[in-house]
Amino acid sequence: MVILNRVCWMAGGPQGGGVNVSADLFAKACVAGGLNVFGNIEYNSNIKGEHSFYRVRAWDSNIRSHVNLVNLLVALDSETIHTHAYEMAPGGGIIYDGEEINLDMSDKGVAGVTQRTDIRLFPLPLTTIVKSLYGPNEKPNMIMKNTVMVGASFGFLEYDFSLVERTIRQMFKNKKPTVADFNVKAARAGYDHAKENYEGIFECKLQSDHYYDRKSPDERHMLIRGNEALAMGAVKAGLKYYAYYPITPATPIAHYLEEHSSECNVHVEQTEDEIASVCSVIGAAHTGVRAMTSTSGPGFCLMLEGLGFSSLTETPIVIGLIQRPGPSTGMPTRQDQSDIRFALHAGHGESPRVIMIPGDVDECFQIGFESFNIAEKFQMPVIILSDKHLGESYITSKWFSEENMAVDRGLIATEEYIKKKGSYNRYEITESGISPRAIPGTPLGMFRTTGDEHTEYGSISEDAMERIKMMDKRFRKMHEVEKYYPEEKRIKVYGDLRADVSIIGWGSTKGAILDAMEMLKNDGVHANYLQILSASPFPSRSVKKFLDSAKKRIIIENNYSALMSGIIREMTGVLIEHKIVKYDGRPFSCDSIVNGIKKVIKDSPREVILGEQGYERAL
Amino acid sequence: MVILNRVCWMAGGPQGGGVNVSADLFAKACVAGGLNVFGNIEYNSNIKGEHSFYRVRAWDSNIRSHVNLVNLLVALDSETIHTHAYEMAPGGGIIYDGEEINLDMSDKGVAGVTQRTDIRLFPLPLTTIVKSLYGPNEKPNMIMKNTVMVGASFGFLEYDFSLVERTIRQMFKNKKPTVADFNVKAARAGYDHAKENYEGIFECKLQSDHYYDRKSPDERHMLIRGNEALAMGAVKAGLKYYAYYPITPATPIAHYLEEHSSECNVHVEQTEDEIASVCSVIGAAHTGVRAMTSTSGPGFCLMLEGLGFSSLTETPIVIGLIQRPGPSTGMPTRQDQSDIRFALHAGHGESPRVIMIPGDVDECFQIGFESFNIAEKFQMPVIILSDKHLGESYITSKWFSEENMAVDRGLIATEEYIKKKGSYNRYEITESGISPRAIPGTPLGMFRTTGDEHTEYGSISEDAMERIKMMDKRFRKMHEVEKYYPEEKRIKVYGDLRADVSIIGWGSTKGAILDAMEMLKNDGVHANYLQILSASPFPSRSVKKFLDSAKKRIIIENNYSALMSGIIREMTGVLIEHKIVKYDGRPFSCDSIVNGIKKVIKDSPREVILGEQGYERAL
Amino acid sequence: MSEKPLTPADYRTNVHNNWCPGCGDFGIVAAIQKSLLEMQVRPENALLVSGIGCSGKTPHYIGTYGMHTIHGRSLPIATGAKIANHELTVIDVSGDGDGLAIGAGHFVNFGRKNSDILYMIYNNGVYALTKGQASPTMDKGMKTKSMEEPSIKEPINPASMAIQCGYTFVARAYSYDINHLSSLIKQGVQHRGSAFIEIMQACPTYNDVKTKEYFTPILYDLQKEGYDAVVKNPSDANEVREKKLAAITKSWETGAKYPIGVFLKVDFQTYEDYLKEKMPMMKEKPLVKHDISGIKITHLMEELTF
Amino acid sequence: MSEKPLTPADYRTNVHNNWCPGCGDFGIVAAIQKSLLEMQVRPENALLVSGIGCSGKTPHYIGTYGMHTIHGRSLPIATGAKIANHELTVIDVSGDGDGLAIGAGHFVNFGRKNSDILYMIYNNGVYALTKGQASPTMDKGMKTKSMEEPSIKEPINPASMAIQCGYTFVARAYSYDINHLSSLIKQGVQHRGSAFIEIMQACPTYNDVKTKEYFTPILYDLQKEGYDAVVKNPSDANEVREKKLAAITKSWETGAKYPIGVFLKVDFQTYEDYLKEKMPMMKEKPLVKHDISGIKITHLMEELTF
Ligand SMILES: Cc1ncc(C[n+]2csc(CCOP(=O)(O)OP(=O)(O)O)c2C)c(N)n1
Ligand SMILES: Cc1ncc(C[n+]2csc(CCOP(=O)(O)OP(=O)(O)O)c2C)c(N)n1
Ligand code: SF4
Ligand code: SF4
Ligand SMILES: [Mg+2]
Ligand SMILES: [Mg+2]
Repeated sequence: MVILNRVCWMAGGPQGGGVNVSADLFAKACVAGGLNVFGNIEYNSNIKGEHSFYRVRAWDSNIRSHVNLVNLLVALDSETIHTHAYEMAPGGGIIYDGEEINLDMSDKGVAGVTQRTDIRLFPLPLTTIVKSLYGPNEKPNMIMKNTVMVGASFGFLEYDFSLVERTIRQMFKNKKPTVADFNVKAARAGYDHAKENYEGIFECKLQSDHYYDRKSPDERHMLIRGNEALAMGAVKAGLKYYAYYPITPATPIAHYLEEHSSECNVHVEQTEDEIASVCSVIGAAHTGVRAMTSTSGPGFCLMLEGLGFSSLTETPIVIGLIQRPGPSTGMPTRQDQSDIRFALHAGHGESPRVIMIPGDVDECFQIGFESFNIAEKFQMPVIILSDKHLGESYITSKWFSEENMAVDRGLIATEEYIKKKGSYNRYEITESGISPRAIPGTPLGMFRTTGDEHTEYGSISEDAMERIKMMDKRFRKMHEVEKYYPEEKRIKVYGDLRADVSIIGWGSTKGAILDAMEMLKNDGVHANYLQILSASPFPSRSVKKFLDSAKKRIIIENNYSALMSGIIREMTGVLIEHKIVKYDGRPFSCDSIVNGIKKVIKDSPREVILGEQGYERAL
Repeated sequence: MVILNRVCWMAGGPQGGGVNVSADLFAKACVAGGLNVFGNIEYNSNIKGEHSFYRVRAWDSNIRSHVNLVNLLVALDSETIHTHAYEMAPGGGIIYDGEEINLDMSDKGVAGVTQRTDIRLFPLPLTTIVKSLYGPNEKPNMIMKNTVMVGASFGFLEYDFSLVERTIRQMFKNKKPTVADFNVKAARAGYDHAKENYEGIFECKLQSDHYYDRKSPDERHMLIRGNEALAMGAVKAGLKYYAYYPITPATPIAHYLEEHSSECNVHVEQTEDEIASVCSVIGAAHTGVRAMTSTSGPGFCLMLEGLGFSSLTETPIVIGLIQRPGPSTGMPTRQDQSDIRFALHAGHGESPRVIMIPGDVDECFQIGFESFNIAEKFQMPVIILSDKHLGESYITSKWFSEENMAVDRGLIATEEYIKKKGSYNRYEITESGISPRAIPGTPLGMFRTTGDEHTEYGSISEDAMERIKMMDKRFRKMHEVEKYYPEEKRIKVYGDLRADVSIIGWGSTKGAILDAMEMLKNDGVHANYLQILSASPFPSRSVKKFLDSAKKRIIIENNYSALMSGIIREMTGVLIEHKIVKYDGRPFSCDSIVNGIKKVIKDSPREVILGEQGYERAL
Repeated sequence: MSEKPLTPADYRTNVHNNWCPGCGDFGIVAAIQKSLLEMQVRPENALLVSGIGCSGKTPHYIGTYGMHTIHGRSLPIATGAKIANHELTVIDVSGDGDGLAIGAGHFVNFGRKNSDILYMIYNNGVYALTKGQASPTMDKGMKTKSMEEPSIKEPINPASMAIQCGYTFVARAYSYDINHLSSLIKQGVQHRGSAFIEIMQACPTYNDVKTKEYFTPILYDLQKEGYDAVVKNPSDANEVREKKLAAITKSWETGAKYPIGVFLKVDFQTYEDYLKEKMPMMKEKPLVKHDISGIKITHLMEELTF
Repeated sequence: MSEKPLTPADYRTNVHNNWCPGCGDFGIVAAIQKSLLEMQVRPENALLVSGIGCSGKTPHYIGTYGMHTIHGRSLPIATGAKIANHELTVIDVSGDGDGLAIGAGHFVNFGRKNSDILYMIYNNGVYALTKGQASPTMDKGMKTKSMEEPSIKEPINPASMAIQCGYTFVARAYSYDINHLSSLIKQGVQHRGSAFIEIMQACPTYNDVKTKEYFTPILYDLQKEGYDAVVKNPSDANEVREKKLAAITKSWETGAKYPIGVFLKVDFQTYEDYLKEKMPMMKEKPLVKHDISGIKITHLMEELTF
C-alpha cells in the first residue's frame, strides 16, 4: 500500500547539531512542491547538546497541527532513536548513521526501538558517503551527514529532487556559491543511496504540486511562523519603534524586525530590561509613532506599571505577550496558555485594555495590524496574546490579503483643530470617552500628562468628583471598542450548528482542534467549535448563545486550571461541564484531542488531562 | 437637648499645619476617658499646603466607621470652613481664629458657611490667647493656636480637662518637660475660654469613662491603626526580616517596625526598589527566617517575578498589599479596593498562593500572625490584602488576645531527619504536596533550588511527566490549605440569618457595613452580612450557601467594577443582583451605605454609585 | 504660527504649585524656563519628562509638552520619545530616589548610548514626597530630623557615576543659583549627546543638614577657577581617558570646597546619528513624520515563498 | 557531623552539565570548588546564588546550598540570605546581562552597603542563553557572528563600575586561569565586606571575538607587576581616594595589556557589623537561630494605650 502525500517526518538530535537546518530544508522543499506543511520544534533551554527535535508534517490537504505518529525519523544521534521509537507509526522508518550507531543495545537495558518489530531501520553508511564527496586531500566536514540524511529522506519518499536542489540554492543564496553546490551534492548522494538501496521499500511517497499551484499569483503560499506574521502585521500598520529585551519565545519577532529595520524604517531597540522596553514604547507612542514591544511571562511581569500608565494616560501601545510555561522561569522553550487571567487583570487599579488572541498565522497578521488601529482609536493598551506554539511553529499559508486594511490613527488634535476650538484639554470629557490627542511638536497643543488622576487639562487632581468623571470616561471607551470591534469579530464558529459535541477554545489550540474535528467526522462524531478571539472586551453574548445551544460542552486549554472556563462562567454564568487540559509544556496534537474528546463522549469525566506519550488521566 | 458622648469632631487645614497632631491629641484624650474612637484622615499627595482633614468620631458604643456629619469643626484656615461647611450637622459649631479669618465673604462669592444659619461659629481670639501665654520678652509661637483650639473643643464639650492634660504629657514625654507644660497651658487657655464665653451653648457633651474601664486589665483599650496591628501580628509571629521601599500607604508598617527594630530584633531594610524588597525577603525566607514586605499597587507591580519564584520554589514569604486607587500613580494617599483580581492572578503561569483579607484591626493582627504559619506550613506566598482606610484609620480596640497563638513552622528537614531517611530530595513528591525543607546551614541538606521546573532533587527538568507531577504537587498543597484554614475561618456572617437584605463585602468596608446595619435596624430594616476573608482559597460553598438563602443580595465594594462579584459568579455561579460601589478615592461612611441600601430597597437598581457630598447615581 | 519672539509667559502654566515654601525646586523650574527662553526653544518643540516625587511635578509648571510618568522610569520614556521625534528638545528630570535607587539601572544603561537628551537629577538626599527617608545620595553617618538612625550606607555620587557610565556632558549645579544652573541647562541642551546635570537641591522640609547655610560657604565654580572640562580631540583615546579621570577626581571633592560647574564635555557621534545612518527615511525626517498609510509587505511575503 | 577534612567530592553534584564544550564556565565552577576546598568551607555553610543565563546554572554543579533564581535579581536575594544567617559564606554569580543590564540597579545599590558577600560577574559580552545578543559589556563597534550589525553603544567596564559603586574588594580574572581565579575567590570570600570579581569568560559559541586567542597574549597579572591594591589606613580619606583613582585608572587599561588581579582592597566596617550593633540578639547569633516561639507583644500594646 502506498500512502501518498501524507507524511510525518521528524529530525532529532543534540541542540546545535543541525536539527533546525535539516528540518528547514525538508519543510521548504515540501513547500516548493506545493505541499501543505506544519512544522513544530521542541527544544531545551540550552545551547548545545540537549535533545531537540523538529517535526514536519507534509500533507495533501490543509493541515494545521502535528500528530503524534512519525513516519520517517532522521536521527542525528542514538538518543533520538530511543526517545522517539515509541511514537513511530507502524511501517515507519528510521534513518541514522549505521556506521556510528549500533542499535543492538538490548544488553544496555535501553528500551525502545529494539522492541519494535513493525518499523524499518535505514542505517546509512554516512561517514563513507560524506568522505566520498571530498577529494583525497580535503578534510571531510561531517556536518554534511545531516544534508545526506535529508536527501535520503526525499529518496525514500521518491520526491522530485529538482525541488530539493532549488530549495538548497535558495537557502544558501547569501553564502558562497560553493556552499550550495556542496549541499546539493550531499543531498543527492543521500537521495541516490536511498533510491538505489531501498527502492520501493518505504510506503510513504511525496509528489509535488499536489495541493496548490505555487505559480499562480492568487495561490502563492509562504512557509511562515506566527511570530513573523505578527511582525508583518505590525509593519503593515506602520510600526516605527519596537523595543525588546531578549526572551524566548518572543525574541524572534525582534530579530525579524531587526533584519528588516533598514528597508522598513522601523527602529528596533534592545533595552536594558523589559521595564525600559515598555516605557520607551510609551515614550515613542506618546510622541506619535506606532510603537510595540513583545515579551513572555517573566518580562510581562515587569511591564505592569507601564501598562497601567498607558491605560491611565490614554497612550496607545501594543504589547505582544508570547506565552510559555510558568511560574517563574518555568520551561522557557516550551508551550503553555496560562497568562490570560494575568493579562486581563495585570496592573493595580482598574484600567481598560483590549486583549486580542490570534489562533493562526492569518489572525496573527490581522491582529498584528488591527491592534494598532484599536490602540490609537481608543487610546489604550492592546495586548496580543500568543504563545510559543503559534509563534514558532511553521505552517504553509496563502499570501496574506492586503485588501481593506486602512490605517486609522484616531482623533488627533492638530494645530488647526485647536485653533478652531480656541483651547485644548487633552483629557476633555466627551460622550465616547475619547479625547483628541495632540502630538508633541504640534503648536498650541502643549499639555502635561500624568500617571496621577487628573483634570481634563491634564493636571493632578485628587478631587472625588473629577475621579468619578475620569474613571467613567476611560471605561466609556470600552463600549466604543465593543462597537468598533463587535462580537462577530471576537468569535469564530466552525462546524455544524447542530453537533454532538461543542468545543470551546482560544489561541493556538485552534489548529489541532480543527484538524481533530475533521478526524472525528471520519469517525462519525460531529463537533463544532467556538474560537474566542478577545478576552477584553469579552464576547459574552455570543459565547452564551453558543453554549446554550450546545449538547455536550468541552473546553480545551493548554493550561492547568482551564482559565478560560472560569472567565466564561464569570461573564455568562455558564459552567462548562467538561475540560480537556494539557499542562506538560507541550502543545496538543490533533490526535490527542481526538482521544480526549472520545474519552469525554464515552465516560463523561469532568476533566481529561493529557500529556505526552499518550498520557491520559480523567477526573 | 444634650447629645451625650456622640460627637463627630474634625480638624482641617493645610498639610504640615498641625492637623495631625491636633487630631491625635483630641482622639487620644477621648480614649483616655474610655470613649470609643474612630479617626480617619484625608490628605493629598503633597508635603505642605494642600487641604487635609482628620475626622474623629468619639462615641459611647462600639463604632467602626465615620459618618459624614460633623458636630465640631476645628478650622486651621478659612479653606477648611468653606470646604466642610456643607457637612456640618445642624447645631454644629466651627472653631476658628476670629482674629484672622473674616467669615463675611459673601462679596468674594464663596459659598458655604455663610449660607448656613443652623450652625454656630466660634471665632476665638487665638492670637491674643497665644500671646497671653508668653512673657513680654518671649516670641510667641503661633503653632500653639492648634493646641488652644483642641483645648477649646474640650471646653465646648465640657470634658474632664485632667484627661487632656494627662494625654498631652504622655504624647510629649520624650521631649523637654517644658514642651508638655506649655501645651497643657495652651490647651487650658482654650478650654477656659470656651467654658467662660460659651458655657452651655453647645449641645454635644463628652463624659469620661463611659464605655469601658481602662483600669481593668481585661478592658484595656488601645488606639490603633490597621498597619500597626498587622506589624504587631508579624512581630508576634517571629518576623526577623522586613524589607520595603517607601510607598503610601504601606510605609507606616516599615516605620513602625523600624522604631521597634532593636527591641524586637527585627531587621528592617530599605531597599533600592520593590523588586529588591521582595527578592531579599525570598533570600531571607529561604535561609530560614520569617520575612515579609509590604507595598501598594505600583510596588506590587514590580514584585511579580519574585512572587512566582516564591510559589514555584515553595519559599514561604508574606507580602502586604495595602491598596490605594490606581491605575498608575492614581491617587496615592486615597482609598480603593481594586487589586483583588490582580492579587489573585498576579504573575505568569499558574502558581498557588493564599490571599488573606482582614476587615478590621483585630483581623489585621490575627492575619499578620497566621499568614506566617500558613506560608511556612504550605511553603507558598501569602498575600495580605489591606488598604489605606484600614491601614491608616485609628480605632479603639481591646488589647489583642495572645492566647492560642502558636508558631508553626511546618515541615523542616533537620540533620537528624535526613540521616534517618538516608537521602534528601527538597521537592520530594508527597501525598500532601508538602516536602520538608532544609535550611541552609543544615548538614546533609544541601540542595539547589531553581525557578525552572525541576525534579524532586531540585535540578532543572523539561520533562513532560516531571512537569505534570510538580504542577500536581504544588496544587495539592492548596487542598491542604483548605483543610488547615477551613471555610468557617474564611468567612464571617453577621446579623440574622433571616434578613430583608443580605450584604456581601470584603476588607475595610466591614466597619461601615456593621455600623450601617445597626442604623438600618433602627429604621426597621434587617440586614445580614457575609464578610469574605480569603480570596484564595475561596470559600465557595459557604458563599453560595449564604447567597442561596438570601432575599435581596447586595455587594458593597470600594471600586469601580465590583470585582468580588465577578469572583463570586466565577466560583459559585451566582449573579448578585445589586451592587453598591464607590470609586472616588474615598472610603464609605456608614451613613452613605445606609442611603445606598435604602435606594436598593426602594428602586431595585442594578448598581448604586456613591460619592462624596452625597453623590449618588443609580443604574 | 506667528514667529514673534517668545516671552517668559510662553513657558508658564496656570497649574497650582504645591511645593513647600523655600523648596529648591522653584529655582530649577525658573532656570529651565529661563534657559528655554534664552535659546528661544518653541514650547511645542520641547518635551519635559519626569518621574515621581516632588521633583516629578516639574513638568506641570512649564509650558512645553510634558510627561509626569512613573517612579524611576522617566529615562526610558524619554528615550522612546527622542527616537520617535529626534527634532524635539527632550529634557528629563528625576529625583535622586527616582534616578539612583529604583531607576539606577536605566541611569547606567542610558549612559551607554549618547542619545541627545539632557538628564537632570534633583539631589536632595531624601525621598521627599514619601516624607523624608534617605535617598541613595545621603551621606553615610548623616541623619535628618525625619530619620530614626543615621544612614549606614555609602552615598552615590551622581556626577561621578555619570562620568563612569559614559555621559558625554557632565555638570553639577545648585538649585538656588538660577543663573548658573540655567547656563548649564543651555549648555546641556546644546550639547550633542547625553548630558547630565546633578542639581544640589535644597529640601528645607526634610533635609535639615544640607541647607542653604551648609552650601553657601563651600560651593565654588569650577569654570571660574579655570577648570577645563572639554576634550579637544574626541578621537584621542588618551585625552578622553585623562579628562575623564580628572573629572572623576574633581567630582569627588568634598569638605571645605565643593565644586559646581562642568566636569566633562566630549563630542562623540550621537545615538540618533547612528540611527540615521541605518534608516534612510530617518535621515530625511523624524520617524513621527513618516507616512504610514498604504505600506506594502509584498517583499516580506516574497522572502518566505519557496 | 564527622569533621574529617573535606575532599573535592564534597563540592560536586551529580547534575548533568549542559554547557557547550569549551565554555569558560567550566573553569569558573572548578575554581569555586577549588577555593572552597582550600578554605575548607563546609558545603552546608556556603550558599551560592545565581540569576538566569548560562551562568545561572552554576549552582547546580556545586555541592553547597544553591539558589538558581530569576534574571537580574540574584544580588537582592543573596542580600536577604546573608542577613538571615550572617555566618554563611554567600557567593553570588551573575551573567553580564543579568548583573549589568536588567540587574544594574542592584549592582549599583549593593555597592553602597559593604555587605559581606562575594559577587562575580561572568563577562562574556553576550546574552548567551538567549542566543548571542550583545550584553552591556560588549565593545562599541564589535560584532559577533550572531549579530546583524556591530554594537553602537559604549560598554560598561564592570570592575571600574564596582570601584565607583563602593565595593571594597575589586578584582578581575580570566575563566581559563583556574588557579589565579580560585586564589581571587579565596581573597574575595575572606575579605570582610562586599567583594567583586569580574571574570572574563570565554563563550566559544557566541563570542567569536573575545576568544582564548584574543586574551592569551594581552593578559597580565597586576600583582605580578607589583601593583599594590591595598589601602593601608582605611580611615585616611586621602589614601582611600588615591587608591580608588589608581584602581579606576588601571581598570580602564585596554589594548596590548589587559590587567587581571586585584584592583582595590579596603577594609571598612561591614553592613553586618552595623546590624549587630543595632540588634542585640544578632550580635549573639544569626537571626535564623533566634527562638521565635512565644514572643510577647504586651509592651507594644502598652505603648498604644492611653
Ligand atoms: C514603584 C513605586 N514605588 C514607590 C513609589 C512611592 N514614591 C513616590 S515618590 C517616591 C520617592 C521620591 O523621592 P525622590 O525620587 O528622591 O524625589 P523627591 O521627592 O525627593 O523629589 C516614592 C518612593 C512609587 N510612586 N512607585
Ligand atoms: C525577566 C526576564 N527577561 C528575560 C529573560 C530571558 N533571558 C534568559 S537568560 C538571558 C540573558 C542571559 O545573559 P547573561 O546574563 O549575560 O548570561 P549568560 O547566558 O551570558 O551567561 C535572558 C535575557 C528572563 N529569563 N527573564
Ligand atoms: S518636601 Fe522638600 S523637595 Fe518636596 S516640596 Fe517640600 S521642600 Fe521641596
Ligand atoms: S553559549 Fe557560551 S556561555 Fe553558554 S554554555 Fe555555550 S559557551 Fe558557555
Ligand atoms: Mg529626592
Ligand atoms: Mg553574558
